[in-house]
Amino acid sequence: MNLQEMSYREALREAMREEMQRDPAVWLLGEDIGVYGGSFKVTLGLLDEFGERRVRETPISESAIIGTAAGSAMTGLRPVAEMMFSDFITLGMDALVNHAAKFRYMSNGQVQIPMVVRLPSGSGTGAGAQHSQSLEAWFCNVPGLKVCAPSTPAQAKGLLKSAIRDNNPVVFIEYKTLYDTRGLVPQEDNYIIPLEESYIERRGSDITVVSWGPALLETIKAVRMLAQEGISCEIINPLTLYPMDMDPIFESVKKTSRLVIVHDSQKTGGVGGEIAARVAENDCFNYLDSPIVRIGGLDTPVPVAENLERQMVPDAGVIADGIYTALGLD
Amino acid sequence: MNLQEMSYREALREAMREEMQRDPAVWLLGEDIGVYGGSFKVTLGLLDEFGERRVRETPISESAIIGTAAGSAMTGLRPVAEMMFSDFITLGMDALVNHAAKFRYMSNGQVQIPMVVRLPSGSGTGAGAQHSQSLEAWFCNVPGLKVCAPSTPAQAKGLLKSAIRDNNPVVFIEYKTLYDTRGLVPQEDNYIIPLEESYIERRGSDITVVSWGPALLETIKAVRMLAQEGISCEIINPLTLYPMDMDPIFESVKKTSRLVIVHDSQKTGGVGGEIAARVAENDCFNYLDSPIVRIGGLDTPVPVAENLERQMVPDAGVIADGIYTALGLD
Amino acid sequence: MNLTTEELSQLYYRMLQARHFEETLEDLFHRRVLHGTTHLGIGQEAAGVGAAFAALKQGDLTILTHRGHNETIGLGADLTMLMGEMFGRSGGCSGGKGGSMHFIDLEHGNYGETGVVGGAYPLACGMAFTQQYNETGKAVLCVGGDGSVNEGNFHESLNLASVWKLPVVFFIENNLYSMSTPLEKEMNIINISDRSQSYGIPGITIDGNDVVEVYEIVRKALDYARSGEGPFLIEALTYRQCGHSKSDRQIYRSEQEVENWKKEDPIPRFAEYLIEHGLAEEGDLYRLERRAYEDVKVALAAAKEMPVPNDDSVYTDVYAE
Amino acid sequence: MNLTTEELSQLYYRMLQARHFEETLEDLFHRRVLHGTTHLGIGQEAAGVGAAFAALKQGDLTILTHRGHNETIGLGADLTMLMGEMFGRSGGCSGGKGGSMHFIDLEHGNYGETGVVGGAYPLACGMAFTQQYNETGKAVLCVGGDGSVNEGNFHESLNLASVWKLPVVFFIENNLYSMSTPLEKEMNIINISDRSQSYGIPGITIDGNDVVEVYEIVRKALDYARSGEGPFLIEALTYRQCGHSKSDRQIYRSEQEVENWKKEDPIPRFAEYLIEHGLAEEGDLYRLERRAYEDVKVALAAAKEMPVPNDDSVYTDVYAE
Ligand SMILES: Cc1ncc(C[n+]2csc(CCOP(=O)(O)OP(=O)(O)O)c2C)c(N)n1
Ligand SMILES: Cc1ncc(C[n+]2csc(CCOP(=O)(O)OP(=O)(O)O)c2C)c(N)n1
Ligand SMILES: [Mg+2]
Ligand SMILES: [Mg+2]
Repeated sequence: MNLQEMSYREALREAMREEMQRDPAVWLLGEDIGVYGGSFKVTLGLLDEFGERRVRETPISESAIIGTAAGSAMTGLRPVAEMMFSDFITLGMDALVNHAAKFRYMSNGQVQIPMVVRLPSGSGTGAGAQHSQSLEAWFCNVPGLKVCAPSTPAQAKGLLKSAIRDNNPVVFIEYKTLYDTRGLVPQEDNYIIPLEESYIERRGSDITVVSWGPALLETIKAVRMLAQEGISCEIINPLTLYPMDMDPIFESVKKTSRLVIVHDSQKTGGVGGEIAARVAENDCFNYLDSPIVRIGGLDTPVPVAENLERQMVPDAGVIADGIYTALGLD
Repeated sequence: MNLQEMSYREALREAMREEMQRDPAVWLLGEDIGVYGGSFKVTLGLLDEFGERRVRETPISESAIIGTAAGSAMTGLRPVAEMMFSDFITLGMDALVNHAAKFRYMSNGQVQIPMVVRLPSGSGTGAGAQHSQSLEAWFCNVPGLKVCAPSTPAQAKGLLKSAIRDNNPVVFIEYKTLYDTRGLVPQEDNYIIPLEESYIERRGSDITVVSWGPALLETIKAVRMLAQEGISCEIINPLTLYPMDMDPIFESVKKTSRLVIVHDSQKTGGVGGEIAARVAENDCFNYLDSPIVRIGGLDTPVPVAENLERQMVPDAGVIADGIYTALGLD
Repeated sequence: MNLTTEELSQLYYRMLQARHFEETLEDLFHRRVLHGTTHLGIGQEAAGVGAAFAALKQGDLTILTHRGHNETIGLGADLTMLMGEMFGRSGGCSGGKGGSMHFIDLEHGNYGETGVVGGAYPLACGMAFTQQYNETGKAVLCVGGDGSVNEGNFHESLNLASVWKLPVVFFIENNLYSMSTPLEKEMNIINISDRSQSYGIPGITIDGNDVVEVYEIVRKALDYARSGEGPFLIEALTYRQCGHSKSDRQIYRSEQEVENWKKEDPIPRFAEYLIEHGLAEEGDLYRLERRAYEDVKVALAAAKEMPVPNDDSVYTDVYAE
Repeated sequence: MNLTTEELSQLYYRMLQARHFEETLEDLFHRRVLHGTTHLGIGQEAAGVGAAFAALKQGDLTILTHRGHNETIGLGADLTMLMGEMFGRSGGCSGGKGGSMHFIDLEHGNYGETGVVGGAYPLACGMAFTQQYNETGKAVLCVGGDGSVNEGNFHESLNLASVWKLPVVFFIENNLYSMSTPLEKEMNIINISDRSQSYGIPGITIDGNDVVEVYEIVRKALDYARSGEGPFLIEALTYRQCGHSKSDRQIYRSEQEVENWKKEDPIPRFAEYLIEHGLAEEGDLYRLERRAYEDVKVALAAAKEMPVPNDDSVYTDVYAE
């Protein structure tokens, strides 16, 4: 396999570039995505490469961005819309939820809405309560939407390419603190990661840990530490948060009998709860040896002060503690 | 106790009337809430009684409605805003989530936002995918908000009065199919139902059933049927969905060892998942004798055709089946 | 005038189809034969049918609001399919899933209604963007009501359409009310078309009860938009003679006001015009009226015979493959 | 003119405080001493300070946007508290939770910033509603940028304020850019103040680099609003001499353009004006500048000494009791 090292940011850009080259129906829209390259520089250079016809800067009008994307998708194009920060999708929820997610169903399948909404998410940048949310749980409660959340550059590329090719509206959660992280990314033309397939990041036998986003990187750290102590953790990354491929999780829990779920977004009402519920209502409940341990972000808005913000999301230490708890080792 | 029979709609109106009489800072805003009385006639007559100063009709501008409510709350008033249908809060999510829910925290407690947003929710009226949602799960993922969901006229009155007196933004879920249901409602001036206290609707010993909204009425039907067969169900209604008072649920599960959760809104990503997760991560997990059974609305948009729409939400039969399953009787 | 005698007859015929269709619906909802709700445009047929007819002629695309029967019929929809949808039947144009507020009829370029006020504006921008992007030479007709122009979506969409020079005509049917709210409580200006100035685009207020005027202006506006000049805002003054939706007792306006507007009913007005200008004879018009009436009767009978959707279809088409 | 010599000095002094405060921030962020981000209004001091000063004089309320230091300082905020907030310290005006984008300073009627573009507009309506409801005789100053006027919130709020005749002045600092986007890509009109016509309210475009003009017009507009006439829209033309936020390399505009605008720098312009009109002497101005400079130095030193917030304070004030 032809691999190249690059950042998560570059991998996303490469996915868009390749899909734009492949399919003339793909176009980009968003605020300052041209010369400026977007607030996080993800689209940098794409205006030069593809021109103003396909890389469209918009006024600050989030509802119009999402609705315009949906209308163009309904008529045959494949828009990729960027919200400058995920928090601003609050301004586009009607277009996304009442229109993009529902037009296919309401029309009995006569239209489809192949579009992607990219959402730079998460805390950790000192940007405060209105620029740091991860709202994925909302979208995982909206039938008609799909939700992706890549954690590595390779996943970012492979999932974004699939999302662009998918014939449904896909909410694509990107993590601001991952943009600079680097990794090897396949260069094959046909490299994609299919949606709705969970991925086993690491095999193990003592306990199942489900995680994604920046929390996954901390989980991996924690699991490496624990490996030194002879604890063997299986890590599953759902990749697509909705609809979620639960089978690998069920199988793993049946094998390990213990489950820890870790994510950065607020714990209460978060996607972790849904996973815990799915396990607790499944027959793999009968295999569980101890309560499920769910670790999430604090149930507070995100503060600016560094020492406060740092507490928002779980780190490797907290995760290791959670794993000990699930193993009955605390 | 002085009780009077009235509808859920009338009970809500009575709550607003009493609080407006009690506190001159309370005012109402929304579309067509005056002469027309709102789409569901909940505010009918209040314009006559309190005049245009306190009952304010707005243009069709949901974001402005929520934001104006928040701004007035920040400066000392107690607005009660109506969304004509819950689905339109999608247009006010920025004002609600990024502003109303966060200004207190961001200001380190220097301002408070005592406001209520009333959301006529749910399917069952043939109004289609864009007028039938129950979006409560979203708000239960937003620290800073509280979420109420009354199921009877007495609850509607008692909770709405508390919500209006509360010093936080409260999302008040009303159910369209409950507006015409009737029940006895206390007439005492000081009658309120405190927020964040779950209520045991019925005592029982064999199984715990958590439910709210129209689903609760179906749950009660199912439980009555099962009582004839000697099955004793304990029914708990959280009343406040966020932050939720879990202790009565934990205690009940420890007693019955079995848990069923029932709600009308979409199952996946719904509030039921959070409850299941809270139980599965609590030490009452160790008391559970069988997998948790979670029953929710279908994971689809709401269709118009009657035979399709009817399937959206669980009825007593489905609920009874779920209870049998949890009891290992299926 | 750009309309042939044949086309004028068509217009008249479709206005009558729309009128009979809606009067039939009104009765069905009144008698609770039908589930759900509906928004009728009785009295607004000149605006709805006239505008739709203009879009249809060049194969343009249309997107509608909650009160979309007139336009849908103006575009030439099959009444049986429409009526089937009202009954929530499998043979309805949305398979029974959409109902009165979510018609769709792609065959006639009709991308359907949205039940969310203002929700169509950004969709229309996107639809128009596709035309521009693919250089199809087509334009988009986006219909809205007077109440919808106070939604943020109106503002964002007209601004975006102007900056991007999108081929879209925003056609506002000003029926003086947003549900129970009279215009002066919705906004502090007289002419909605004046809002075009905020976007640097042309705007015009026209007599929305004059179907020929509506047709002519919408056609010109669509051509303007298609030519690359960008969006156009039209305000058509009209009146809803019926209630807002099935449960409206109309206590917010006087009977006198309604009666006065009935004198401006666009259908007799058009009939008079046709006869006065020697474009039709009374007999012709009578025959068209009978035909329209029959069409609705046939549609109604057919709809009633349609099976309800398969129960399992509740699960289909949530997602595309 | 409505300003005493003493007040003119105050204005000049606060503009300099703002300038030094922001230049200090720019340096701190550059050197990565500070966490998070900031939006500086260097070059926009006449607009921000002038408008705020007008609101302050009558005890009016203010609500701000992400670029809110100038106004906050114009209202007379304590620089130490502000600087503390920039450092995310417990003694900051929001206890370290708000940062540069979420200042608040209730003592001076300053309800703070929102980091969401356009988010302040409906809040301002609500704040103004309270004044109307309680007949306080106060008005609200709501600050926005040129980019924000394309948000749906701008439209809905100005319309609502007009229909309800709310005492609020919408003050738009048009600095010709929305981040990297030049005005002509944001909208297809020249004067933002023309949008007032959509709401039937007065609108005016003024020289936003002339602090006396800003002050005078804002004062009059607030009085107009307070008198019961309803909202007023002001567009103040100005220029952001610095980058949009800490990471902006400003490749979207020419250095020449920036240099040209620096010649319009409102601070030297005001100094010249004061001297020419015999309202101050060079020595006075120099002393004010030194004082402002010292203030910031003192604030910086004090902020650095402040303890970070108690770790547990992350949990407090999510809810009121
Ligand atoms: C976003 C939104 N808010 C409120 C409603 C409820 N509603 C349906 S129609 C209507 C009035 C619309 O008025 P107008 O735009 O003038 O259209 P008309 O009904 O007069 O045709 C309202 C408030 C809605 N469907 N969507
Ligand atoms: C709703 C929303 N969209 C986008 C942003 C990101 N953003 C922050 S400032 C800004 C530009 C604002 O331009 P303008 O209103 O002219 O104010 P200026 O920055 O020039 O002071 C943008 C796009 C935001 N904060 N909020
Ligand atoms: Mg109307
Ligand atoms: Mg600007």
